[in-house]
Amino acid sequence: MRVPPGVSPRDFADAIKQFEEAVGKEWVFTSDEDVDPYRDSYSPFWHEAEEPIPSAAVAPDGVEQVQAVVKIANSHKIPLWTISTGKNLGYGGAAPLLGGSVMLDLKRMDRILEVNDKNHYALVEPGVSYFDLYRYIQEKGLKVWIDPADPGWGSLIGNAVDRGGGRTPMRDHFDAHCGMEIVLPNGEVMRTGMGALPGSKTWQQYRYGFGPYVDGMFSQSSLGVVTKMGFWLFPEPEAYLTGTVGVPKRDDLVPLVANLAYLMNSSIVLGTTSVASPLNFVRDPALAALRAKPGGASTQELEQYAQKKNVPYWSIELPFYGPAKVVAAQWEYAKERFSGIPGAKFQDGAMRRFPMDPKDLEQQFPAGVAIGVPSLSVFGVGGARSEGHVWFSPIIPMTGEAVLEAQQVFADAYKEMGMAMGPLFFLGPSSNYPRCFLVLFGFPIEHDVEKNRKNRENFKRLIQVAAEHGWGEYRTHTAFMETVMNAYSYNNHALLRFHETIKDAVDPNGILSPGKCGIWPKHLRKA
Amino acid sequence: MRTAGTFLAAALFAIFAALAVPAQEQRITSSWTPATVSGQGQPRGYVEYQKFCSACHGEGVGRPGTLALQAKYKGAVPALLDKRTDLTPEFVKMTVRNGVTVMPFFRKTEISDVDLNAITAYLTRNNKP
Amino acid sequence: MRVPPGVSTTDFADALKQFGDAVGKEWVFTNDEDVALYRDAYSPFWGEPDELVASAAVAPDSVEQVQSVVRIANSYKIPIYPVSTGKNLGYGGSAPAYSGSVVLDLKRMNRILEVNEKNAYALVEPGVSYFDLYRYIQEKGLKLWVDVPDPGWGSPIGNSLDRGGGYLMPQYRNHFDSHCGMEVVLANGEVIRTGMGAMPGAKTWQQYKSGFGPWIDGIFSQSNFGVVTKMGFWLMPEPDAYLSGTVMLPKHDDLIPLVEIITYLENTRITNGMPFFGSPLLSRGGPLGGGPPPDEELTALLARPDAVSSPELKEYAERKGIPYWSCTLSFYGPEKANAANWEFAKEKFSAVPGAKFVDGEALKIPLTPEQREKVNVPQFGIPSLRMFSIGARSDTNPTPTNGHVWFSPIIPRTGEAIFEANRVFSQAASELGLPVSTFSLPTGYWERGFIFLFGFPITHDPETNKKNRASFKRIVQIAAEHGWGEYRTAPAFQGAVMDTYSFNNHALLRFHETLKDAVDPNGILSAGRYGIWPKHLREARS
Amino acid sequence: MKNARAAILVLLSLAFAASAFGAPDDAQIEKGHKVYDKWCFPCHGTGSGKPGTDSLRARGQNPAVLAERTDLTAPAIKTFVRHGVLFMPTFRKTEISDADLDAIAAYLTRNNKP
Repeated sequence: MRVPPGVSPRDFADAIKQFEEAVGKEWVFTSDEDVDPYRDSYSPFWHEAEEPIPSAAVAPDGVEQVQAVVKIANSHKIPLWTISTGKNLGYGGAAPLLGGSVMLDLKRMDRILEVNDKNHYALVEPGVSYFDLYRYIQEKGLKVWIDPADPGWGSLIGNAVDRGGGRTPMRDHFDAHCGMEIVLPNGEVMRTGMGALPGSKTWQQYRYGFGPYVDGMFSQSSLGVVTKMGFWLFPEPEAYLTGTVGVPKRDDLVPLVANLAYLMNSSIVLGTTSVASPLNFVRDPALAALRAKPGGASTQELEQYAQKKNVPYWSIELPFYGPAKVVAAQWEYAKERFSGIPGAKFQDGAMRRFPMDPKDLEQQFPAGVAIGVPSLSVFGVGGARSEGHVWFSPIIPMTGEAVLEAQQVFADAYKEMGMAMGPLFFLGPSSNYPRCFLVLFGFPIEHDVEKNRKNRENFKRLIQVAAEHGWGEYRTHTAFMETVMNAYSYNNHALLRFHETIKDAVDPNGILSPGKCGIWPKHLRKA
Repeated sequence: MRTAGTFLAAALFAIFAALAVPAQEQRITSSWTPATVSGQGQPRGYVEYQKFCSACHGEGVGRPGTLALQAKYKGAVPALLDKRTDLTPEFVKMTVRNGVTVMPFFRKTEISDVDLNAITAYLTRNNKP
Repeated sequence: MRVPPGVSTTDFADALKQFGDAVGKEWVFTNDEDVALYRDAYSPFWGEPDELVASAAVAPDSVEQVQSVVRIANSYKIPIYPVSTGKNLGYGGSAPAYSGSVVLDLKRMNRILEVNEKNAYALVEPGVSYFDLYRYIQEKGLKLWVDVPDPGWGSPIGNSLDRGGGYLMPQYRNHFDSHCGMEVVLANGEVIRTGMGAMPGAKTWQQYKSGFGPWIDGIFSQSNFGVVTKMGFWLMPEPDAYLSGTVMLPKHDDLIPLVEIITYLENTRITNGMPFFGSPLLSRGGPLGGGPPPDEELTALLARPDAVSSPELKEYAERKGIPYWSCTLSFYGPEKANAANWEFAKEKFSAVPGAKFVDGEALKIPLTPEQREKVNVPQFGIPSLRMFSIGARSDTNPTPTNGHVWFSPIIPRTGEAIFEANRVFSQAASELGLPVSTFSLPTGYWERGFIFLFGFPITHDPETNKKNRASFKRIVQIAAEHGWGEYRTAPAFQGAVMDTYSFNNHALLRFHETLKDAVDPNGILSAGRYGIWPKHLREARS
Repeated sequence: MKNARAAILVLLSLAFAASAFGAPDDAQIEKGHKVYDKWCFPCHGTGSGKPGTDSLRARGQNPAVLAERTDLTAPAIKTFVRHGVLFMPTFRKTEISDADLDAIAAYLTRNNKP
């Protein structure tokens, strides 16, 4: 049996015994067969010694059991790695960052404590998945939407504390939360916002409470174990309408994005939209040849090709949520604005009306997550033969200039690293967050050690390249957390050192998720 | 709580009173607007007065200082400070640095002594010798 | 000259000299006349020994100067209290929470560092006021609106850190919500940048809030963990048009569906401005209710205890056909979308029998100068000081007060809760010998929740203030007993309010104290602010 | 892609090793159906946007929907659930307990020829 680093087999055996007393023997996993599924299915260290593999797993059911487990770990100085559903594949899955950590698996805590469809919020436990909450709401016939992340089996809490995003108006998942319950490293339970007021009537109705607003400290962090979290939900709107805007020239991207930013900042477009180039999806030897020639295709050649084939150079699909008459008026208004771009073309999408029969609702592919229906269709991205992926996800400014610059910079980087550009030839950033663009590159994971080594190096190189241009990742796989955090180095890493000061004060034994986002407890910190 | 009640009502009153006021002839230079504050060609005292005083003591709706002085003097003296000819430098300075009823006093990082002298000069410009 | 508690006269003299070297002699204030200007003009302790007053004030002009001042204070263990514009009157003004502290006055740091029209944001220093930012935007002719609170002389940074609010779209009128990126000087004098700002040369400091790793911005709001020297804010693009519409519902119990429908309309962004609740019946004759002044019968009915819910008043309202409740909705956006949204809102309200509507004027933006003088300016992003009409001398208020402090509990967003809160607070008022108001309606600052704003008058009479302070604290407790907590309060009451947030034996406060001791071991920053005291003073107090 | 083929071979070989198991009762199958709907359907079900189904179809598997197959065996099902294959991740006992997994197996093998 594996033992956590720096823990004696005897201490560990003793701790395991106490864990079993706390949560029940059957919910403490130590055999290889049971611990294996806690490995990262998409680990970039597959078949390598560096792969961080847990020593055991403990699955409490209830906040009191979590407190007990944390207290035991704290007294034995055993590193814990907390997961809610452990399904953020591409960002580390269930696996710990520090090999030998004990998994604190909260999947059994899957209670939906409250869903209020007059004030539009939910209070849930970490084991609750988007599928779970969606089914609950459908069964009860409540008039609220959830905002699922692309993979529907993710945890509302897990995705929000990792600051993931979705596609509906509530798509900024951490921003959409209201109130937390947290178990601290000393085993104490704390409630934030109005929840700190015993018998509070507004825990899910006012976020900040009184005094310092600490919730953010528990996102992408290792300061506590979140055991309850409230989320604001979007009331079911009357209708959902999409409209597509296409523009003919490369440089039209600048006014295209400027108008998009106006519409989003004015709350006319409330959901996620992606900038795409239809040329990415044209399968035509002529185009391939154009792109293959030395020096690649010139802008002029591509524009001419697009014109000849009657495909826009860039396009965006705008989502509108609200009363049917309103979304129609909003789309009309958007057309007026974009008409300022010579040659702009428009395509009306389908008007979907709600309530929709749940069965029909689930057949609304690919709209799915954009209308609050969780699915797993995103796993189509890897293609049938993929063995997984890790995400490179920098944030860039919401301007056409920035997109064009990033496209050039990353294209050059890919060339330099000898990687195939694939669909990245035209960057397709999306607005999962209100004011900026998120760029998502899937890096393939294989079960080939050599290829993974090379991919890891390329990944780190890409982080550097981005940082040199002032672009930082919003989130990353455990394997790259330290590299990314190191890029956030203003004033000699002042912010990281501030995180470390807080980590040492709140978690003096450094038992919670060591190394998460590059923050190590004192005893594991490199001098 | 009458206090609470009336204060809250007052808050809404203030808001809706504004909506209720009939259109009146607009003279930009008499109400606080950015256009006036740069005040090219105007004496410094006028510029500082627009910047620090006119939001409360200027002309137009919703100027609590002007309304308060109207209510206090009932027209015996002009409600607009910059129409007064009876203000002494000492009184102006005393009021700015000590406040009166809801008018708070102002720190030297807000209105420096130099600014205050300029404002005083402006407000006493028409005083009879 | 006053000396901060626990600091020797010689040490203080040395520190002041070093402050002078750091910021320039003329920006260190020590004589009584200058220091008196840092008193809270609306102090509920006015003229009493307990009044919170400064020992001196220092006014740096740059982040480097702030760093020097903080380092000097840290080395001499001198308590300092940062204020940005020090104008949050009713919530403490520029006076420290710990008497004898040196006020760190950031008013001179009034640079507007960037305003980006395309991406609609601003980056400013703490001394910048809403007036300043508004003027800058007007002079540059940018098509952007600033969400302003009632007093325009406040600081976007200060008001945001106190988590104040305004009037525009929900994501803008919640001023802490609308910030993006901070620069903070820590108690050890080090400067950090949060969010994307932690990346040197970041291109998205004002475009993505949380950066990478723990998002700590929140701990610098309503706190004493650092001195914020820069902050970014998201601004609202100037909309094409504005429309308002008022709905009036006839019956007492209609308040419940009224709130329910408004909540749906707000949470779906159908109405995207701040809603104003009113009562044509209860404010008959007033600008809110309109119509003639209340007749004798109504005046008599309203004078009775629990008048609002009495069968007689219900009968009167029905007989006279005067609506019990009203709400005015705002719509910002394209003209056609505004009209369609208001039409949809009317359909929703028509589910309530007897609903009546008044269409407001559809205004094209920018407003004409005439329109500017008519409208409620903060709803158009125009800063003013109109709100000081409250309590100021006026024909309806011949004896002005010396200011006010706000009691501001958050209550659930339901009609039931409004009725309950009125019952509870009216009963409390009569118990405490305070005059009882007919009825109070919540303000709609925050999406998702309601907030009641009650102004307690401040006088210069110690006896009256003493009584009001006791009543204030009692009301805080009574609210807490019903699960309602304050969102913000003046330093005089911050301890009392923080004590009500006591889940699991004050676990959250003890967590704050752990942080405080870690990031400010000498406890020099804003001791006592929001009830958080540094170690040595906690021990001294217990 | 060697591993991919290997996995398919495993599947087939296990498939031929069927029949060693007694017929499960209807209650067990009904329970299995529920668990399958919760845990497997989103990827392996019918309808658009089902990557598991799409992937098996792309590999020439017919029928591609697991619930329609008659060649799956309990050991094969358990191997894939606990060890994953290609982009299908592993599932822990806190997600699909051993009892639930038995039920899924009972459901997916309900139509197998004896």
